[in-house]
Amino acid sequence: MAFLSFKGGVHPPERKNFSEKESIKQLPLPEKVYMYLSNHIGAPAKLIVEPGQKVKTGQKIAEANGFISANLHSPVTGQVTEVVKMLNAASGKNDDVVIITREADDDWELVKHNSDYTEFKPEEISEIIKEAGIVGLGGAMFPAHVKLSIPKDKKAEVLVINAAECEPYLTIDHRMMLEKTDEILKGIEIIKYALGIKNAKVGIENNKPDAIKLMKEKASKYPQTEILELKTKYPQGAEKQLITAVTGKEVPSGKLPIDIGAVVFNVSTVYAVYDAVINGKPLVERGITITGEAVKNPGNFWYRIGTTVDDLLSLSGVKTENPEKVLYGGPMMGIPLPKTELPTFKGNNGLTFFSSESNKDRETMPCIRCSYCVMSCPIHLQPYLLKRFVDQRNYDEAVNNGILDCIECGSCSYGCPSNIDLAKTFKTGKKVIRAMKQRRV
Amino acid sequence: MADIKNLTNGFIKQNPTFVQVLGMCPTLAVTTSAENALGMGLAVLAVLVMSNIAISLIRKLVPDNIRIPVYIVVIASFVTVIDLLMHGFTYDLWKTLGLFIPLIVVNCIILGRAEAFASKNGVLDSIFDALGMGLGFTGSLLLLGSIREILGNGTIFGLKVMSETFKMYLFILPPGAFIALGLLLAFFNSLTLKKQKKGGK
Amino acid sequence: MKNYIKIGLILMTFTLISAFVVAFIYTAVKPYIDNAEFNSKLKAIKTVLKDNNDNYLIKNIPENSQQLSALVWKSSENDVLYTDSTNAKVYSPVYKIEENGKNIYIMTVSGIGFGGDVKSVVSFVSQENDIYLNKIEVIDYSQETPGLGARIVESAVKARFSDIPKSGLEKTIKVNKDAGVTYSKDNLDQAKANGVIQLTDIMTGATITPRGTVKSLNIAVEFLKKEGVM
Amino acid sequence: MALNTSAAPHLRTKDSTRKVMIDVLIALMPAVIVSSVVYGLKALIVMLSCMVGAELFELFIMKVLRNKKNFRPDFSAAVTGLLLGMNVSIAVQWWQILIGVIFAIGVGKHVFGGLGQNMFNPALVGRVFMIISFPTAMTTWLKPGVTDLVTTATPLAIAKESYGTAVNFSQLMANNNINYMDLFLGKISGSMGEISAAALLIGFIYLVVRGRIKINIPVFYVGTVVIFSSIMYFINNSYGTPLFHVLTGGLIIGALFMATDMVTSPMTFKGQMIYGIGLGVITMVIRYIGSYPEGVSFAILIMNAFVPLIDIWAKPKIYGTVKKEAKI
Amino acid sequence: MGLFAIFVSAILVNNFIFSRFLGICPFLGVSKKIDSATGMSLAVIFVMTMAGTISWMLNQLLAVMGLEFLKTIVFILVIAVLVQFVEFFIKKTSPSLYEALGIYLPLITTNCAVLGVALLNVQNNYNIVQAIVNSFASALGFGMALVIFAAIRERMDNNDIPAPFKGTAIALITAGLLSMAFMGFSGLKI
Amino acid sequence: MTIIINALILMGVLGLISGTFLAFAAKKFEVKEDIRVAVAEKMLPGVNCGACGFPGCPAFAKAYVKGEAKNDGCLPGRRAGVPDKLKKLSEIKDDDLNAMGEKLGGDIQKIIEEIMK
Repeated sequence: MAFLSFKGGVHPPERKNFSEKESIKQLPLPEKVYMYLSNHIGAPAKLIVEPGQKVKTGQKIAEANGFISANLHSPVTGQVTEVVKMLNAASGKNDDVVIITREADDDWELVKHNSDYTEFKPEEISEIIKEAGIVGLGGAMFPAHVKLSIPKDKKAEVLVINAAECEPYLTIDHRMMLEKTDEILKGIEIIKYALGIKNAKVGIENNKPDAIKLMKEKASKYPQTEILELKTKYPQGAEKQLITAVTGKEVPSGKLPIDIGAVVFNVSTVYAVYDAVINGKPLVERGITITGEAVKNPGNFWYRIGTTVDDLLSLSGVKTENPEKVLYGGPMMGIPLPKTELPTFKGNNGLTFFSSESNKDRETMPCIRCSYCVMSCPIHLQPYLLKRFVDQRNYDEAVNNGILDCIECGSCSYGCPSNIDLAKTFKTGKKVIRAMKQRRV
Repeated sequence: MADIKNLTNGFIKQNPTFVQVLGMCPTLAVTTSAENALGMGLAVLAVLVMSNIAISLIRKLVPDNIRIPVYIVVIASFVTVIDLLMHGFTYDLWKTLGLFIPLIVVNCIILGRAEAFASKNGVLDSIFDALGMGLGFTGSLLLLGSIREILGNGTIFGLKVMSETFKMYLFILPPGAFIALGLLLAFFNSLTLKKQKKGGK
Repeated sequence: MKNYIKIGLILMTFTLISAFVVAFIYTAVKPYIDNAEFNSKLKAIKTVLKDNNDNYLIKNIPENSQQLSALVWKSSENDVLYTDSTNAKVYSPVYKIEENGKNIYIMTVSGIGFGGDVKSVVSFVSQENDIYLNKIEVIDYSQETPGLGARIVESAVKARFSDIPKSGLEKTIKVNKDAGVTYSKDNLDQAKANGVIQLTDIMTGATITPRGTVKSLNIAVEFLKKEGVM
Repeated sequence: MALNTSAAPHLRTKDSTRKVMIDVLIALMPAVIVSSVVYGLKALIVMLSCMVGAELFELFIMKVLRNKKNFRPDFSAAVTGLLLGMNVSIAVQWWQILIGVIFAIGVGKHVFGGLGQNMFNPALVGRVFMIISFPTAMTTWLKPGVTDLVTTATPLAIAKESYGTAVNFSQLMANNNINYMDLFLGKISGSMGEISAAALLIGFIYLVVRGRIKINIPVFYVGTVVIFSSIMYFINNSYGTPLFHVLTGGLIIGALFMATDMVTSPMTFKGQMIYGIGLGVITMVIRYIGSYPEGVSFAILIMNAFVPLIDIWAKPKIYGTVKKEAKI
Repeated sequence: MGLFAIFVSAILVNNFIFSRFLGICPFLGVSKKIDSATGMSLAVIFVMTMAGTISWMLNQLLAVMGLEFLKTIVFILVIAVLVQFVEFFIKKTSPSLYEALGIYLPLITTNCAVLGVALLNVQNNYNIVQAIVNSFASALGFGMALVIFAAIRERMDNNDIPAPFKGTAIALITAGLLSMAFMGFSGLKI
Repeated sequence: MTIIINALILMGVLGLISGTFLAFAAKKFEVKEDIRVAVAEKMLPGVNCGACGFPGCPAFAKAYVKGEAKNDGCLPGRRAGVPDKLKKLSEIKDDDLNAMGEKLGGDIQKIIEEIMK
């Protein structure tokens, strides 16, 4: 049987066996949490609490500051200690962080909710989601309510649920589908209701047969939710590649999925939507996979956002062994941490610990034009050529050859036998190009 | 004032072949043997001297908009004269150089010197310049011709210097012309680079 | 308008001077040019009048153009006397020298070689009923590849094209590669008698230049046949 | 504790240029072995010394001339050297091969900047240099299996004389004792490494299994040769059967190991298609009407020259865009 | 020779750059960018075809007057005047065409390929059709060589070329290897 | 003798026609050029060798004025002082250059002399 997929891509070793059999464990509450005000894509949220102020679990501590921005809630019940600057490994900059010390067990402050979501109007659901501070939990952290507010001239036609989990090592989405199947399927109905559409397609990579089976079984109740098997290939879970795989359409360059009528949500995000609309819980907790060669007892955990990596390890009892490299997320697109005292944030679906053996740096050699990068690019760019243009500072040609379409998935770097840092070059190249564009305007 | 520098400039500092990279067509085409190279070099030298003299003399009489046609006519006349003389008196050489004698007309060196130097300077200076450039050109051609003849045919000026089996025909064929000149150029570049390094220190 | 004509006149002055100088030199040099051309031709003719031991076949060797023009046997208005589909040519004029019952035919022929015509002067000696190709002198091979085709002028190579007896001429002459046979050095006479020119042992690699040369020999034979000499 | 923060992706294949080159060397070994069986120990010595010599010469260039002290051999020069050694006749003098190797590594590769930056396949640069420079030695072939110097012609050279004539091709093959099995196994005269199609195929399969090769190029190349020669065979059977053209000369070694040289071949599927078809056409044109009986080396070099243009023509369509016309 | 043979031979076998060495200066000069190489090629094709045709006619006139020895002067003068006129003309009438093609024209006057093709036509005794085909094909061959070469040079742009070889030296060696490759076409029997 | 007369007739006619024609065409198709480009072009050797990478001296001059070429880009002129001249040219302001042009009646040779002072 031919599975749905896209052209290009790579097949790195999956290594999901470390944690895929471990069910999600609820972790004890942390003593201290650190919340980045910039816990999403877009403008940082505006702080509405002061140091010394008492907060409840789920109480709003910062407010969305603009259209593309999201609310922030306290993950614990306690006191706001201080607001400090802390390194944000994702941006490489020092960002504002609210530190909250836990003083008691949870005392929830919930958002508007109702176990029968049809009581709400679709706009109200969107409002609840915004209020609950839900962002894309697959890693991109794009505010969810923005996706639900369709521009007037466009029309949503299909809801695509991203359950591919193409990143090696990570298993949290897989576990979520096995353990929260009903909630997720219900969540899909909620989002469809909010969007006013009928069809949803759930894309799952075929390396998770148990999840596919279970989802298919339970989805029989929801005839307009289709469970689709995808070929196991990286980056199957990248938004555009997923859309192409399940709908056969391409998102035009420089446009958004909504331009071809698609809206994409990650399974974890779907669960968060369910939790907010049905139970009234704002986004303060989520699931995470802690895994990697340097981890002795990997597993999947349910934890409070803002816990530091160190606390997370001690709370979960996960033992590590001489980690050489620690990543937010999986190995392909994960962000390396300079130290483990840093907090986690909403988009953290995993923590990967590499030991020095599994992460040996190799010698970089000249490009031998092996064409691996060209063949593997899911966007069909020519990475070797873009690299040359960026190195020459010939940014015009780089743009002509589509550098801005690059999704930084790292497929090219992954297979390069000469170990050339292609993806990194494009990341910096794009930054420079964007900066130059702004200066020009 | 005539300046002897105009004469010596062309040998090395402004060598038309290796520094200015001009007149490549005959340089590559006729250097299959040292003898041909010398013949071509001298022919160019003669034309260069004559045309430089003539153009230096007439430079004030020529209106700007027909400057090029006039220069070309002058140069072409001298080339034709050389062609005729070589045909009559050095028949064998004339035959081997073939098409490339009339093509001296479009050798960038000659028109280039006419425009860049003779049209702006006096007769004596122009003669010096032409002699310098011409000799520089002849020297480069001779060098390239000798190398190609030795490597490609095992001879120099027809004298055998290398065993038959060591011949590398490539060097008397077209590709060899490019490659030999390229390597020679790189050799001179490396000399200059070494000098600069020393000077820099 | 006046201004334009003025400029035209200036250019005309230069062209006139140039025309005068060049034309003058041309008229002065012309005899030498003709002489040089003639000498090179004569040299080739003299070469083909010699036998293998470098002795002249005849006593009366032409030395100047008058003597030579007296020997013209066939000639035509345009340059070419005879040509065929492969564009091999017999050029005008063809000379004939008679002495002691020997008829020597000397002609300039060409065949298409590697980059253009390969031109040669050849001599045929006919005596009574017999005729043989005496010698070949390649005079124009400027477009052939040095080291390959251009080796056609080497005397060892030319020797293989010379001294072909009537039996060989009557068959179409072929290079041994084309004939598909190889003769050893001791059997060269037999090869020539069969119309085969053994070359692969002394001139490897090149095929096109010898083929062109062979074609020029064949057309010479054809011409002689047409004129009833053979 | 300071953690390593090198850039994503943090997972990389274990491939390296060095491993690719070693795999190619391994893949060439069956052909080397067949050749040493056919031509004796001398062949083995010549080929291996080419391999070692090329690598040493590259080391000399990098460490001494270019002053790159931290250069570590990547074995690409060894591949070049071995391929060159496999592509000459056993009758060639050792010093001629030495000059060929020096030319291949020096002019073919290092003047362009070394590994990955050469425009032409260095082994073929060396070979064509030798074909042109030493025409006699390079076209003297020894009869396989015979130890003394018995020169002979290659099957292609024999066949070339009769193209377009009334000669019946199967008759010609029978007359010259050529049969397909010998061609396939390597009992024919030719360059040391090119004679056995079978041994080369074994090596090729190894590379395909290891995923080291641009498989499209040989497919299109050999396919074009088959189609072209079938048409010509249909028109006049003296032009040789398609099988004959595929098995003879350097076609197999060229298509499998030299046209697929990563550095000098196009990157995209479309480009590789154009490249392969171009190779096939040029090879057959040279074989039929050119002055060399064997056109593979020249065809590959000529198509190498077109690769930068092909790369421009055959740009892949970027995801989510409408195909833009290439500039030229 | 048949027209097809002339055509193929002028492009592949006796390519102006690779085997006749005509027009090397612009070949080395205007080959740094594919765009300008293409413009130059088109301009050369235009000028060479025109010059080949006109010089053939002039040669008939010269032959009648017995002035063949003046052919070099007459050809080059007429070519120079014509090229300059064409340059003036398109500069005025079509600035866009001038940008694409016209700017290469002054370079062509002193290009030996143009005079070369005129003289070759005469030397080979071509008739008018053969002369036009030969001129056009030679120019096409020149253009092809130029564009291939430009593409190669663009790719070499940030190669780590050893210092002494940078610039003209590597260009010459590349041209040499190209010419070596094209020797494969030598002696095509057409 | 007839050859000399023939040559004189042919070349005379050719010269007269070409000269007149060119002069006429130059005037008729004259395109006003940027004075800076004109001066820069005049400073170059005029070999049109193309070694600078631009198609001929006029193109190089234009590119230089536009800032797309370096002042030492001209190989034949490199040692003949062209880089210096070009540098001096780029140091002059537009107004000064135009004024100079008017003062000297558009004679570019004189403008260059003035600049080099």
